[in-house]
Amino acid sequence: YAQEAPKNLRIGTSLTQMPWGFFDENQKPTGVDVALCGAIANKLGSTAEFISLDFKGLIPALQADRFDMVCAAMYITPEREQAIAMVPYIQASQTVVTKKTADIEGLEGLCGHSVSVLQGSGSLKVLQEASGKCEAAGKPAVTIQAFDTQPVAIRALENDSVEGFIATDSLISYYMTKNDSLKKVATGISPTKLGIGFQTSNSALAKLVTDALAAMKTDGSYDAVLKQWGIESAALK
Amino acid sequence: MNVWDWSVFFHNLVHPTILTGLWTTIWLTLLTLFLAIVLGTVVALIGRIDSFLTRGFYQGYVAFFRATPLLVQLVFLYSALPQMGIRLSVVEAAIIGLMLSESPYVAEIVRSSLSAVPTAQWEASRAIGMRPLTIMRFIVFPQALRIAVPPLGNEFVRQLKNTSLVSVISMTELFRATDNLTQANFRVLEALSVATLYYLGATAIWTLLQNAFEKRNSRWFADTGVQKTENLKTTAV
Amino acid sequence: MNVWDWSVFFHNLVHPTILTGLWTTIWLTLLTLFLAIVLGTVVALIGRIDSFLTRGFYQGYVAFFRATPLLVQLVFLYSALPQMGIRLSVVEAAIIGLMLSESPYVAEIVRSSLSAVPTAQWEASRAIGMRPLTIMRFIVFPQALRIAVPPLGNEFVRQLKNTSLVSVISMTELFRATDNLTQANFRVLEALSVATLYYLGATAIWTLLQNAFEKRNSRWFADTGVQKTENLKTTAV
Amino acid sequence: MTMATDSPGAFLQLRDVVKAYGHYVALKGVSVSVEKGQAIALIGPSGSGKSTLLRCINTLETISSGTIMVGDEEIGANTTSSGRKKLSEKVLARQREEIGMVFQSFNLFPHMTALDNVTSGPRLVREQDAGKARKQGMELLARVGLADKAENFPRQLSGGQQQRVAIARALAMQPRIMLFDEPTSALDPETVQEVLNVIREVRDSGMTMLIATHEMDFARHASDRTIFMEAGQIVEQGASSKVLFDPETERCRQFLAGLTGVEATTH
Amino acid sequence: MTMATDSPGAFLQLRDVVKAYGHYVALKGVSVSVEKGQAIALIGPSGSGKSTLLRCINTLETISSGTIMVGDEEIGANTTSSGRKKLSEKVLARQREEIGMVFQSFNLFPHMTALDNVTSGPRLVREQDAGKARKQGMELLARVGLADKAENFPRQLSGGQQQRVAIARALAMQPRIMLFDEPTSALDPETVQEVLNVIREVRDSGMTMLIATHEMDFARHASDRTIFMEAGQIVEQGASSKVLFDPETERCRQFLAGLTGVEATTH
Ligand SMILES: Nc1ncnc2c1ncn2[C@@H]1O[C@H](COP(=O)(O)OP(=O)(O)OP(=O)(O)O)[C@@H](O)[C@H]1O
Ligand SMILES: Nc1ncnc2c1ncn2[C@@H]1O[C@H](COP(=O)(O)OP(=O)(O)OP(=O)(O)O)[C@@H](O)[C@H]1O
Ligand SMILES: [Mg+2]
Ligand SMILES: [Mg+2]
Repeated sequence: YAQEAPKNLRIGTSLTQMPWGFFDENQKPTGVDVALCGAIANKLGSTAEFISLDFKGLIPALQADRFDMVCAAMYITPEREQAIAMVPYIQASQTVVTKKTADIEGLEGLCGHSVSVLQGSGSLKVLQEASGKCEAAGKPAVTIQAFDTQPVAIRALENDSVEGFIATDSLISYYMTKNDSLKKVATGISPTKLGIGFQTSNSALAKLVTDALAAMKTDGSYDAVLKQWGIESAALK
Repeated sequence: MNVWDWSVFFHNLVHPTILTGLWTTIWLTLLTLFLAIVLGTVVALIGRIDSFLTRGFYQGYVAFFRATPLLVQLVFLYSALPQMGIRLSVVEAAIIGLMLSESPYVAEIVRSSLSAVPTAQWEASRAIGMRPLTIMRFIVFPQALRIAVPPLGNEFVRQLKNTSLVSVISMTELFRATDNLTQANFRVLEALSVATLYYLGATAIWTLLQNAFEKRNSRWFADTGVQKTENLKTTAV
Repeated sequence: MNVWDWSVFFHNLVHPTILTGLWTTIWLTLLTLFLAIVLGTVVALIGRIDSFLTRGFYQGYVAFFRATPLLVQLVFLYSALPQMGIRLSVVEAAIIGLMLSESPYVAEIVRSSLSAVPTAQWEASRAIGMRPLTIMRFIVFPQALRIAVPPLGNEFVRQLKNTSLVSVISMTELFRATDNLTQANFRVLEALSVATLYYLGATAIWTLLQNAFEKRNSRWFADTGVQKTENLKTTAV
Repeated sequence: MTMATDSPGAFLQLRDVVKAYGHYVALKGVSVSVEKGQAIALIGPSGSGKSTLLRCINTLETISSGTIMVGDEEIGANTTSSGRKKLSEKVLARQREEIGMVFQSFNLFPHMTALDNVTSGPRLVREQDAGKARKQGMELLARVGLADKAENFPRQLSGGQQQRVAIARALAMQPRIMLFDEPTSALDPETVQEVLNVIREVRDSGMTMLIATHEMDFARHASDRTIFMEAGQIVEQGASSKVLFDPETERCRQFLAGLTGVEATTH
Repeated sequence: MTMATDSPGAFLQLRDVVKAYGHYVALKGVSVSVEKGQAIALIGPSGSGKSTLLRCINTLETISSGTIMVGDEEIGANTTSSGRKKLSEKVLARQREEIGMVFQSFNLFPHMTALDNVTSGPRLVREQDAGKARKQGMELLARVGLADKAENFPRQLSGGQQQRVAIARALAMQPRIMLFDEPTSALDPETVQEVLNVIREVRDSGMTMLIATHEMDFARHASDRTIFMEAGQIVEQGASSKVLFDPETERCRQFLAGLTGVEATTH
């Protein structure tokens, strides 16, 4: 009956986003989503089956019942909540980095400068708002360059094709462990909830996952996963 | 959520972002296809010269630029060249990349259609004393064009869609514009159908031009297939 | 971070994920190109029948399937069809999508190369009493093939690369496999160069086959260009 | 003048055949009847419609009105009280098998050797086995003097050689009627004679033939009847000896004068 | 037998011209010399190399050895003490302008009307202005009897009409030498005469001409000298009256017998 999770829990994700979900050096699916949603599946007594596809294909495929839930660092937005049911499981905020040599400070400091960002991301919205504020204050707008993939966007900063780069905290933390020419100039910007998505008709599973998350928070396994990825700040209280 | 939502569709259809993207797609396609046709034709002509060197150049050129994904060419032009001291703007990189990546396809089409013109036409022209370039321009090209236009129509449609890849270097055109809209509401099919509709419009215009061209040619060329063309209009008395 | 790192390149070159992706790319390309050639040829033959209906069908078919982006066709087959009760497997959806989206391009190439065969060949064959299908198969096709092969080579390379889009419905092939590698190490150029190298290998093999085919044809067809072909081998006494 | 010679025993019979290209009428109501085994020469100035007439008989052109009968069978269309209906390509193909045609411009298949050209009919239409077709093809090539060019492709043959292959190709189908559109126009006199000998042999075996020709010698000696056409109409027809030596019409006399005129007007 | 007639005043002079296609030698050392204003008939069986010879003179084929001179200029190549060097396409084109050629198979430009075909040389090579080229083109079309077909495309013309357009096209360049490869083989006798009259006019204006032909009448009456070829070699040459009526070689006699043989061997 409906109160039980499926034996084989099909989880849709997009393994193209550091550090949420990606293939590690050994080409094993890994990342925060894989760890966290894998743990949830365990809690529900199911085996997790991750199905990776391009981000834009996720919601249509969920609606077509190609999987039971979507776990792909997806922002909770009113538009999405109309299409699918979402259960918040983590929160993300944005960080801006520049070259160490640059003298930009804070989000307001970006006015009149060029910044690269991932196309269609939450960071892009933040940047667009910041640019709007610049203009409202009579300052020059931010020159936004939105790229298809994070590596190219970062490369633009390294090449000095742009002066700044904005992405989620977690990505930047991960990247800065590999590269020391950058510095953070603004952090904790615009914290937003990320949610696990379900088919609107499948509120039973949504309920089960909500309960499982609550249980994991109390028994400490939730924090353990975040700690493992160095993003304790992303914990959702 | 339904399979299809008309209001979303119409909302997207006239969205300013989409119209701006459409305009970018159109001028970028026409400009780069034109450049690719010029470049591809020159390459094809070089390939026809009967020498080891020119044939080697031709085959190398075609193999290399066909095999290299446009994405790679764009990333190279935009992200790798600056490290070698050549800094192209986004638009420059997009135009050069789209032109280069399309040129080998055009070259193969031109080569094939030139070889469809009978040898006897060359001989008759030479016998009159025409120089090779005159023969090409007035005798061989007009006859080859009849064969080349349908596959060039393929290339037009391809180029129309290929422009979408320039988003990897932060240019926004029709496809990316519609894609951005899907990020907000995840109506993939509706949004992309809008792009499809505009593509359809552009190809329809091309088809009309092509039909007019073929009609003109039918004055001098009767293509007899399974059915015969009857009642040909003639200027005979 | 350097422009280029050879060790990353070689590491990727023989990575098992890449080799598996390569294999997927190859069989998917060959199978779907073959199917598209069959389907496209049938469509082209229908288009040659001299009737309002068949010509309308042809033009509609070509316009529609050329204009619809492969991405849309794939999402439709994978995610919209189930909501209408038709559930295709991922591989089925990929094969059908790649076949359908390629077929109109093949149709245009076939149509154009058939029209390159002189009308007199039809008449001579008919005068002997050959039926239309016999004429097509033994007289017209062999002559048209000479014209069609170079643009079909274009399609082969295209299809090789187009398979990368199946990642939107969760299939992993060569290009997606290389892209996955970039997530962990941000090395876009190295990873994509590996894909390019394999594409180059595949197109080189095609080119060799094509050259052999053209050499065979040169027995009966001399393409006189700017330079004359001298010292033709003959079987004359 | 022209008369609709509607003989009931005719093997090939054309009645009021009209062929229009758009506004241009190339055949303006032609009636011909040919008996089995007869050889007919078609003569007339350039553009008079000789080729068009032959193409209509072979149903390569759909006629605008009139009927064409071979034996008891209507060719190209089915005329009933309710009107004319074009036949299907399949039926047309069967009808054409019986009617051989040799073109003014050869029209060999460029991608096949001379031998493959000759055997293409037996192999691809009659589905004869390869060995037999080959043997018969070699015989035919020998008959037209080209046994040593069997493996040459058309582009490696001279014009005259190509035309001889084309004749062999038509003969290979052993048709009931042969149509020749200036079969010897590209041949040298010596070869003309070889080919004419072949054509005569074929005729002696009972073949019915129509030959558009500019070779008056040939018309004179190898045809039973001659038809003189002009501007899409038959101006005069009758026994070759009569039409060629003692034509009734002034126009035909004038045309024939042109032939000997080459000699007459020179120094 | 063949003799290298190396007259110093010759306008067109071939010395030991050899042309091989791979292993097949189509011309085996041909020497010919033609004086200004002379008309030469080339006769010989099919495959004897007549077309090949004309194509070599027009540099459509690169000869394997030997030299071809027009006036003082070597054609096709530059022979010095250090060897033969092929000329550039640009120089060849200029040389070809002076040498008109009419092909056995017409080779009209299919995408141009009859008039555009005729004016293509003056317009595209001589860069004559359109109006003048058009006027001259119409005159030439009228001369070959096709003024009313000026706007027809080649596919709308009969074989004979196409060949006449091809002749007009070659004449439009006002060349110094005209090469005809069986110019009348596809024409009816009446038109043949018209065309022959045109060719004679041209000749009377001092044109040097070589004509490969199967029309013995024409060879007899329109040429000064006749060359009889066989298997890539000149077997006999001399005044047309001599070669055609009283040949020295047995082979030529035999060939010519074939011509009248059509009449001789028939019932
Ligand atoms: N497809 C066509 N469209 C228009 N007119 C045509 C077409 N085919 C032939 N004609 C015209 O029909 C007339 C008869 O042509 P046909 O080829 O039958 O002449 P012919 O007697 O064979 O001449 P020739 O001796 O020169 O071969 C010509 O005036 C020609 O221009
Ligand atoms: N491209 C080629 N390759 C091989 N052999 C060739 C080629 N062109 C011509 N030949 C051969 O050269 C010989 C001479 O041919 P050519 O066309 O000059 O003969 P011709 O005297 O003009 O004959 P015809 O009277 O039939 O036109 C023929 O045997 C022909 O087969
Ligand atoms: Mg004719
Ligand atoms: Mg010849």
